[in-house]
Amino acid sequence: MTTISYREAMRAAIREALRRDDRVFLMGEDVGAYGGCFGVSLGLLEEFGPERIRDTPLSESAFVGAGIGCAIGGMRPIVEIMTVNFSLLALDQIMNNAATLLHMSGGQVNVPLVIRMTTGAGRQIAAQHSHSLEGWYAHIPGLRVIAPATLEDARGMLWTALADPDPVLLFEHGSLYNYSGELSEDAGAVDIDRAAIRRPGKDVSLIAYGGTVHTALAAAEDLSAKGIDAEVVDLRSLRPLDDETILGSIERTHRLVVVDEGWRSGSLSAEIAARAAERAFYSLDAPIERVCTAEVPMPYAKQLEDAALPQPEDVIAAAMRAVG
Amino acid sequence: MTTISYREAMRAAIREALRRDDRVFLMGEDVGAYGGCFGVSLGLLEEFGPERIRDTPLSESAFVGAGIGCAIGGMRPIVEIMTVNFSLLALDQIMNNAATLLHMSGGQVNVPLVIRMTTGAGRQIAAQHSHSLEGWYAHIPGLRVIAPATLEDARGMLWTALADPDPVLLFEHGSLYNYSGELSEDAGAVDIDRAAIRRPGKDVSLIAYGGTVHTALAAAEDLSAKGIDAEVVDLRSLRPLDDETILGSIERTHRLVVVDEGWRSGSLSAEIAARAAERAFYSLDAPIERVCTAEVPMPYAKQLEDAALPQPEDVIAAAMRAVG
Amino acid sequence: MIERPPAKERLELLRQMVRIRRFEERCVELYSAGNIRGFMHLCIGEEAIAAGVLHEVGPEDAIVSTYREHGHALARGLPMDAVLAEMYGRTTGTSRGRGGSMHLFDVKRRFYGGNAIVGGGLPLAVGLALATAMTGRPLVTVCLFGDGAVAEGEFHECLNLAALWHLPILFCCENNLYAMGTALARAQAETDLALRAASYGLTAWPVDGMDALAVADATGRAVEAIRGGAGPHFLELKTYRFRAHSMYDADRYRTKEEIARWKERDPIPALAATMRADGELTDDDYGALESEVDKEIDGAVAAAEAGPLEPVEELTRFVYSERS
Amino acid sequence: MIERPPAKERLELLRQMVRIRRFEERCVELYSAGNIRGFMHLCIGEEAIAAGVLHEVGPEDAIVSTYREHGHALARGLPMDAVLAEMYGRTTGTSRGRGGSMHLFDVKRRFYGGNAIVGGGLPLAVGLALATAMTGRPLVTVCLFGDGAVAEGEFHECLNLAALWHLPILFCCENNLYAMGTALARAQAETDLALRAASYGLTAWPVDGMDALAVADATGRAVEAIRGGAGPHFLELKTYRFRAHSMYDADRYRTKEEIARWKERDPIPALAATMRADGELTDDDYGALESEVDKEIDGAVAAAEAGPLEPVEELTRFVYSERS
Ligand SMILES: Cc1ncc(C[n+]2csc(CCOP(=O)(O)OP(=O)(O)O)c2C)c(N)n1
Ligand SMILES: Cc1ncc(C[n+]2csc(CCOP(=O)(O)OP(=O)(O)O)c2C)c(N)n1
Ligand SMILES: [Mg+2]
Ligand SMILES: [Mg+2]
Repeated sequence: MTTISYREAMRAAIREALRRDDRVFLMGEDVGAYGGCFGVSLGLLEEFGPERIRDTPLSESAFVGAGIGCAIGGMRPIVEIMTVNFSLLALDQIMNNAATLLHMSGGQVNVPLVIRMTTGAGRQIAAQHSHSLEGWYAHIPGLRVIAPATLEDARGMLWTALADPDPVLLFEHGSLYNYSGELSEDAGAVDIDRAAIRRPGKDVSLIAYGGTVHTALAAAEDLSAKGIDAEVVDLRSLRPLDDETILGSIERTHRLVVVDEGWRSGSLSAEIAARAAERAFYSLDAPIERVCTAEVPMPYAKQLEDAALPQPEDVIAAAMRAVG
Repeated sequence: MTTISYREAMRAAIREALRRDDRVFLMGEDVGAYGGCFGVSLGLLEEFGPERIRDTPLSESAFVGAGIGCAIGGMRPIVEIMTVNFSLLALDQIMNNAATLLHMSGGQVNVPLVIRMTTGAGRQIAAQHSHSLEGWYAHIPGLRVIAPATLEDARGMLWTALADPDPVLLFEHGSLYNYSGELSEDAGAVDIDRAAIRRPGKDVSLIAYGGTVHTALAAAEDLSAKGIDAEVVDLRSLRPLDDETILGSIERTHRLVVVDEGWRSGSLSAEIAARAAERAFYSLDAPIERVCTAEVPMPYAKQLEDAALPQPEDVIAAAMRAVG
Repeated sequence: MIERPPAKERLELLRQMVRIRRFEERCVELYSAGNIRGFMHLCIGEEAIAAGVLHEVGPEDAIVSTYREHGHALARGLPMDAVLAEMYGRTTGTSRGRGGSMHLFDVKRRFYGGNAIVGGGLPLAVGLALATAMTGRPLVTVCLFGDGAVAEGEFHECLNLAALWHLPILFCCENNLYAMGTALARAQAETDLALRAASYGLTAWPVDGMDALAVADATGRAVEAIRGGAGPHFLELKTYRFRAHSMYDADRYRTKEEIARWKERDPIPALAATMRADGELTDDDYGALESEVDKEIDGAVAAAEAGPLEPVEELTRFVYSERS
Repeated sequence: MIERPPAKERLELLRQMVRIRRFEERCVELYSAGNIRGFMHLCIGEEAIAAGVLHEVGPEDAIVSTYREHGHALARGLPMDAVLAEMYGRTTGTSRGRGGSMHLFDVKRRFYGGNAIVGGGLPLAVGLALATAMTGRPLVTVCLFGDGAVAEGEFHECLNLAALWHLPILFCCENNLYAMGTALARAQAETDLALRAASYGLTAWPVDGMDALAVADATGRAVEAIRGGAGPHFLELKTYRFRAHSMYDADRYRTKEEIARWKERDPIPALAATMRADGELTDDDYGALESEVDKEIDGAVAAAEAGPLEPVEELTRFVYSERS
């Protein structure tokens, strides 16, 4: 075992991919000389050179689209969009090309591309830098959307995503980069198909992903002190959703709380609630609860940002209502 | 009463707005000389001149953003994006500026802008021209999202939207332009706050909006022949949702079918299902049903497109399952 | 000075133009008969570009086109049967009926579509060029698009990227003076599009797009230079569409006189006359060419009509890759 | 030839620069102490631009800026108390604590932010200019942005639109040679940014951005011309930031020598020396100026610390307008 941060685990994953496959390269704003906006790619330029650690101009649409073209042309690009907030500038390329070309061409045009983006709030960087749009992206057929919440997943999801023949969006929560812990020396690729039960429990299912997994785990600790045994499900894959694990958990606990950093209306939490209400309806013993971000552009002031984001106390309160 | 098409009703609404308020102008690609991509603005250039019926280059981000700036500067622009598919190119401006400026400026910067877009499929124009993203836009705080389904609303929603101090997205379903019927000569502004019950019923609530209202109404006719009395709710406003009318209907019928032309996962239908499962849980007598568009980039071939879209038969089948 | 190409090549250019012209004329009939549906954009009048550009590229060079791509596809060697079957929505179509007129694909022939988002193909082409550059193969990517696309932000981002990275790409701008109903001078502050491209440091020049020989010559020179390492090139191909923008367009924005003037420059009779004057073409030759082409078209119609429809059970195939 | 401006104006330019410099130096301390949080970008070294540009605009001219806008805001006349209170997240801040350092607003002073999306302010500025043009008022909109923004598609769309519509707008590009860690020549194929702007038909020229008098002179001439109907102008203000991109940046991508060389051109001592040589400034004057400024800063710190925090109950205020 070795102590490692989420940032270092991501870097190790990128480094491994670059070593294993000549077709892999990393492209994005300031991935090279600057060392990556959040320091993820620090040192890689020195190791792999400017062709494979490729700085781009501020041109999100062009370099994301170029990543798509490059993937079609036989390469395996990892495109980094600094943060999901800026990805809106590339959304046409992501939806109308990356997600669409395979079907629209009758199965001919594969897009084996990985797009990494930082997501999430919590660092007082205000409205234009704090979006959590990963659940929103999960609306788009043709994409896979994944969100590593643990060190194992930060280390292991990238390679699996690169091996996927279709476009994968990988969301890293900005508040997790400094999160660290033990990781096995030989940690490597992990599946990106299944959700994981991070904490088994029998009284209520707390379904979360990315940053909110840690919120849910903190809440579960407190709930256990209150005698409530919460199960924490980490979605890992936001599209497709692993219905079996999600619905399985609900069928066991009969109570559902979804914890989602997206704005509530039309969030991924809504989809999970809807699936539960369609397909686990008779298992549910209480109204579904959702703990989401308040529907506001994220404010700068700390007390407002804290109030806007899902907090462990909010999860605890929701779980207690559900358990009734 | 006069016979009028949805297209003409929209045109009448634009004309009235231009006449009533000097600050109003229409801006977008081919709104002028061409007569509007779907003929909505035909003749307006001749009546109001090129300053107020303002053709733009193919620059979605710039002219939508310019609409925002113009609204801030005291005008009342109606910006037309030919179809929602192209709006992705302007999404940064819509989310990071239009929806955000008021809050981020502490209440100072109002954006009284109306953006009109055509949405929806059904005309065999394939994946890049057939998106239904209005429900997706309804995720964004700071926006209002409305969708006229009737002639009254096509005629009346625009003026109300223009009077709103905040940005409003108005979605016109491409398949409705030729829909026509009777409209009172003095039809005018309508509210944009409340959903409408288009057909009262007691056995099941069919909740729909825009193009799918007509699908739901057709289904309700058939259902009534089968002895099932369906209530059809037209959302009209997709953001904010009129919870009172929606939940009220469910509380009366105890059964919910949502009909939504968006892709199922993460669609507006999910939000409605989630709210029902949160707040009308004890009223529900059956699992919630959703009839949505299949999760595929829209194919060109007619039989595939038909199979992908919500059809009256799908609604009927869902309602019958719900009624059990 | 353009060297006079061998008679064989001139005949081939003429043959391709006639093929494209008569194919599209038949498409108009088939559209009226309801066999082809959706949006259809014809290149009648602009055939010299398809014939001339595609004549000069090698089988492994990559092509990226737009929704006005019948001519490009045919000249690239996509079988007419498959092209027409696509427009009929059959499984024998280039895209198994999922794409239609705007989305012809043939990966074996490195024809990457058929893109209906104006400007949307440019980033793909940049990426394809980057892929060949990174793998060190002496291939060229040809990106075709219209004058309207020049106003889009993606144009700017892509030309900068291509120049900055010295990519092996040929931008072919089909300047037909209109983007739908918007005349060039009402969309672009700088109407000299070759000059606009040169401002990024690309080698760029205007070409008479009504002269297949001039187009072929210019393309040949550009492709050779690019293959030799001279970096990105840009051709402004000055042309005109003889018909409306699409089958829906009433063509209100151009005068009859203007259209008539351009028809005098029809590229087909022009080349035929030159060849006749040079003793390379007799009336019999031309008659034989036409009937050979008509036979091919008749065959394509028969094949399209006989092509099977995709069963609706296959709707969701190709949203994601099929795993082996 | 720059006419020598009256001593009073030169003193005012010096005063603004010193004010901005010392304010930001204090901000660094306050950031280290944790009183200011989130992202903070300083303009230390670039003050001549803020002082010079804003000196030349009238109170009704509109200003659009970026996240590096402390200097612009102060020079525009936003009270220092409100600016600092914003960075403290207090209700007394320019944006009631919702914006922070990157989102200063003051609609009364027509200061429209503070935009943290690179290039995101340009369309707004175009729209503000369009609004003044449509209402026939002789006002100018000034849009400030960095060299990095020039690569974004929005830059292209907006310059074209401004030129095409002959709008009363002044684009001020602060070319500090870097976009985060990316040097100009690694982002732009054409590094002469004035030439790039001129290619759209704007009147454009480079200015020594380290010389407040040159900046004021150029701005004054441009504003006068625009007000007189000469259409959009563009100034490339050549400058350098003495500090890292933001408080998070380790500044690995520039050499110490380069930074030292530019510091020799510090605009504050430069102007002070000129004024001294011309007998317009004594050491006492300068000392008085500094202590006056320091008093203002001390007052602002005290006011910021005393400013109230927005109660969390007010979180959702200003997402939509308050109706009266
Ligand atoms: C991003 C985008 N905006 C608008 C449209 C609608 N549209 C389709 S073709 C077209 C005109 C394009 O003109 P040009 O690039 O000159 O090509 P041409 O049709 O003349 O060949 C427009 C506005 C679109 N398809 N994509
Ligand atoms: C669209 C977008 N992409 C990326 C970023 C991240 N980012 C913030 S500032 C910056 C550099 C901008 O450089 P420049 O325009 O030269 O302004 P400067 O910081 O030098 O003043 C980048 C890449 C962003 N804020 N917005
Ligand atoms: Mg054109
Ligand atoms: Mg810069």
